[in-house]
Amino acid sequence: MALALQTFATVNDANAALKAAGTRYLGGGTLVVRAANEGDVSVSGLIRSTEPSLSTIAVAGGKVRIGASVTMAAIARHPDLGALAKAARAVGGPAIRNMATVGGNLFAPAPYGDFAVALLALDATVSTDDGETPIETFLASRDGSRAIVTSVGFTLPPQGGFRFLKVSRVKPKGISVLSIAAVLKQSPDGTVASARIALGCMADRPVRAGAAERALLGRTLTADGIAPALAAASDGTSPITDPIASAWYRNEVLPVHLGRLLLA
Amino acid sequence: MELRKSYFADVRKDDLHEIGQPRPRSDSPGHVTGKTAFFADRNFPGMLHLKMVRSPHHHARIRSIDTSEAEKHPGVVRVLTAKDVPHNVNTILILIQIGPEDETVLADGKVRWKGEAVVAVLAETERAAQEAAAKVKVDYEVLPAVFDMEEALKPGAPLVNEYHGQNYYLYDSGECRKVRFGDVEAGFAGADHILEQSYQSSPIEHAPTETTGCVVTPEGNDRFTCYTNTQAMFFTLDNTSIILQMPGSKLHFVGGTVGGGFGGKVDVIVEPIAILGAKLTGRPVCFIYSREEEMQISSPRAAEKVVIKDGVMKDGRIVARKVTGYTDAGAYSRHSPYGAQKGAGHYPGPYTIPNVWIDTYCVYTNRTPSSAMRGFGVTIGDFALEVQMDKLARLIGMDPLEFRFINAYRDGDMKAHRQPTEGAALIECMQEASRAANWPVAEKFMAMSSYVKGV
Amino acid sequence: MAKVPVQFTLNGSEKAEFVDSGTTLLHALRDKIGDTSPKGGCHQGTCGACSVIIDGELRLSCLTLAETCDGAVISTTSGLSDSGVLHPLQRAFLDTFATQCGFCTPGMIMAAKVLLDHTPNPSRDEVVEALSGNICRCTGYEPIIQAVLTAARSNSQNAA
Amino acid sequence: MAIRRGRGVAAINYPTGMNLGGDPTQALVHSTPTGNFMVTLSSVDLGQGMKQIMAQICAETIGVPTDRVVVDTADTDTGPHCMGTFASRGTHRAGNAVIQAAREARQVMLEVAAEELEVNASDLETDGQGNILVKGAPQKSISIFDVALSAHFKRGRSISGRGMFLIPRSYPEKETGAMKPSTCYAHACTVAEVEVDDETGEVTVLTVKNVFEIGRALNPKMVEQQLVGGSWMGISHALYETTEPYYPNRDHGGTDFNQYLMPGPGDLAETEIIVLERPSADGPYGAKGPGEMCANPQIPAVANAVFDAVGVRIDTLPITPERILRALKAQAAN
Repeated sequence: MALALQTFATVNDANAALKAAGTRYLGGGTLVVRAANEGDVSVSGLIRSTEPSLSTIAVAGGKVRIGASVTMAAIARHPDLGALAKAARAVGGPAIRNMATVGGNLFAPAPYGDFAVALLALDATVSTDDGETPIETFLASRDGSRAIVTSVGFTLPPQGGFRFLKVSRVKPKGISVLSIAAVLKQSPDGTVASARIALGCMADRPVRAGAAERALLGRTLTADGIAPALAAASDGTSPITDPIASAWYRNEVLPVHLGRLLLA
Repeated sequence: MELRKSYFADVRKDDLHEIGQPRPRSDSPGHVTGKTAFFADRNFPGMLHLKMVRSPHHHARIRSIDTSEAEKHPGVVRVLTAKDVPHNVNTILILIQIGPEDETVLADGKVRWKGEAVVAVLAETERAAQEAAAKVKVDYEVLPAVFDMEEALKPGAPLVNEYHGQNYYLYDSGECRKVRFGDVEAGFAGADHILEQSYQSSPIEHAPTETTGCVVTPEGNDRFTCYTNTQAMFFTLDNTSIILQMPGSKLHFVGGTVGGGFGGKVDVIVEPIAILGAKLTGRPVCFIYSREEEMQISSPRAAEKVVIKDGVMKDGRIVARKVTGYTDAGAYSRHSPYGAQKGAGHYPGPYTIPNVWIDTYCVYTNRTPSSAMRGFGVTIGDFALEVQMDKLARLIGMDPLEFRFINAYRDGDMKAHRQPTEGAALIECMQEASRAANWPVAEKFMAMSSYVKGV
Repeated sequence: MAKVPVQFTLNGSEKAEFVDSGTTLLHALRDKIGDTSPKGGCHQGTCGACSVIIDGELRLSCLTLAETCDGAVISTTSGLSDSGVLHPLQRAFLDTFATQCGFCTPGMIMAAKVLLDHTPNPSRDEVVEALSGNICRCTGYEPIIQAVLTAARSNSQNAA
Repeated sequence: MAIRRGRGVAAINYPTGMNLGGDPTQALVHSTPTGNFMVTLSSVDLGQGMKQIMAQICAETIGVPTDRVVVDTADTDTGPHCMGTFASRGTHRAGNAVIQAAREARQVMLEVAAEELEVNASDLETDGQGNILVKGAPQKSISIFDVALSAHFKRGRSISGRGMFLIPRSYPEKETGAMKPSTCYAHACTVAEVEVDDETGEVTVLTVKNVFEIGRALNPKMVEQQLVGGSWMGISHALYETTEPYYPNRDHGGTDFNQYLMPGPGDLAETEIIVLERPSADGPYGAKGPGEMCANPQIPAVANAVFDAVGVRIDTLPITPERILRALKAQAAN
């Protein structure tokens, strides 16, 4: 079977077409077209939708909704999403960012998927025609997911409340040794009131650093204050081993980089 | 860049018109306009695409190959197996009498590394070739594999390559190439300190931006034109002639514009099978490595292990050096026996040492065959030698740069392989480095010269 | 095999072709239209040799399906010189000896052109960022960075 | 967290040409009717600039400007044999073959000019601008354009030459290893300065100062290209590259430019290149092969600098953050 692309005006019709065997959804092409180029003959049909809502960014009242086809470049240059620009720019080089989409990033296996790490820290919801799913649930079950992701939504953190760090061997474009995103709220006395920390490359997909989050509550962002969180940073993780780094290395340097991010 | 003309000015006339001038490159205008024609920029009507079915195992016996489903696949024009290759067992250095022939063009009865070519599929489109390749059924009996050079050299290790009969290349000097100069044991006996250290590298890819490949077109007069990015035109033509048992006069190779080589395009791998495909189908054929193939299938720089034992005096003189080098050839020779031998000629480095013992081994393991790469036979040795030099200097409490001056070779010094040194310039390079890096050394070293012995 | 019509503007000329569905823009440009200036270095999106400009944005033609470019305006390096007069970037690549094997050059020039189109006087860091998706194995990048900075300077001098 | 700084030095030599010789290259040179010169070879240009350098060598030898020379190479129907472009041999071997061919062509050219000028060929010289002059009487001259026209249309001469360069093969003596691996050696010394993050093992190469002795810089800008690119590759080999990151384990080999690590444009060391020229006795205009050796000294220099910075020896390439971190932890445990 030769490869064939079908384009649909609505997500609904595209979803119907995706029920056929051998089909995959075409977002930016950075995952699917690459697989086809490399001889993955399991995919014979590519499906895409040109529904305009997939390509829009809506920001209102602190709520953000990003269409699944929105590219990393569009996020990085959006005036209201400055806080996320660093995470969007963490993906690939300039050409990849003009192609790679938010929807696609949710499916990118580690060490890819840096923006999904940010979305996990932001406690985003993932929308399909079937409704909304918390991102954590979505990521856990993504391998079996067939419904087209239409958008992601989240609440913009207050100024300075979002932190992001990507560690790579090659600069400025290398893929991740690990990536860390954190949404922190601090009480007036400076202690941490709430924390969501997401990690990339510490599993085959983005994961929460739950133990570190809990250990931060009520603590100040000082070397002593964060020490228990750093000690617990890799609890429950299973870092990947790949050509970039071993699980051992990722495990060893996670607390170092998390510490630097928290003290920055 | 700065040219320091003050060095060696007395042995050099600078009276030339064209030499020494920074003339613009004649090929650059083609590059910046995208007009330069690389081999893959040739496209012929009816061109077939060749895709290779590769071994998923590191070491296995092939019980059977079934290509019937692949042959029926839409768009497939021809499927090639070992029996289609006229002279299927070859080694590239046979042209300069370095044998034995030890590598199959398409696997015959056995695979010896993961990724080895087993079946070639020729189809109208890349996609059809990929789909058909997935339908080729190969029944393998997996065999024990060996990846570690020391394990491979032990008795009872799995035999990687039957054409050699043992897991090392047999030189006329025996299991290794040897250099013997002076009396190394006497040197160690008289040394103030002895330091033995082991160094290791892992394989490296050339990673040219243009992958290895060729485009072949039958000319209709029983000749075949092969557009290729080989680094060696006749080397490739002549080996192709042997493999295909075809007179060289039937072959026309066109190349010379290569998107990066670094030694990776000296092997003769893609051309013979593509020309065979063109001959058997009467159609143009292109065979271009995917990036994945370039990374894991094309020969890397060999992994090497280098063990260096040095005897050194408190005053900084190295009096004895014993080097044992191991080159991981992977499953086949390609250029590795030559590379290991080149190492023997390179040690003990640019230093004058009275007692030297060198053994270099070319070892077979079940990994991607390694071959030439920029600095072949020397690069990893230099890493080992120069880290060793740093360790020796610190061992005797001497500045590492001054330590090198003490041992640097000069014109007339006898090298371990019994050639007198000519044209030395190590000392002057170190003097200039001392200045450039603001790394001062004693005046007596700055006064040294490569020209004559003695300070 | 299903053929799909595709029409786009390539370097100022209208092109109309029938391609197999699923054909990448890189193949359509090279094999159908005959513009071989974009190079296939990896077909994975990891080397940048196939970089082209689509509707003002840098894109990888190896990962872009031709049929998604219907109606697009596409630029490649082969269309950069105007009546034989080299573009300042091309001139600068020559003058700074920024080409060696030349295989990455067309993609590098496209990446640099997009940068200078939007940022006429880039900083070194901006140049580094702009070239970061393009692999060069020969030069060590420095001559290419210098070429882009040189082109930017010559542009601003011409504008002044 | 501590960023610790260190520096290291390494000095090397490198043999030019195929080890033990026996690697021939041939060249043909002929003039066109209007006095342009065609060099015919089968040598390959990998991007190092073979075509340009052979044109400059031919031009120098004939005595014409480089733009009067065209190089036709790497077509086996037209070009005579070349062993190939590898082992730093291209410039050295092909350059010598081109010189020999160009000398022979030049001799014919001077003989034709001598007939036209009615003098002895040995009394003639070229001005490098395309003219042939009588030594000591430069007003008596003829252009190479006119000489070529005369040779082709009047005198029935072929202004052409054949060139061949072969270092005879050396066979190592079995017991002692006595052999002649090469006839000329290039040299280098590199000082590298690094920073090492002692909590992560990450290395930043701040500067490399490279001194290269290459016999003769035939085209200094092109030499610079090779040396700068080679220096980058040396750093890359030291710290980044491998197809088998867990060698001898075969798993996790990279398959793309994201997984196969090389320094990006944001990782560049400040690079200084200084070139010395001690012409080699058998090199074309003294040139040696710089193509390979320029990527070698950075590797041990960086390794030694890492030790200088953090006090651990990494004797396995590449020197990854992981290897450094493991060594630092072992050091701390002792």
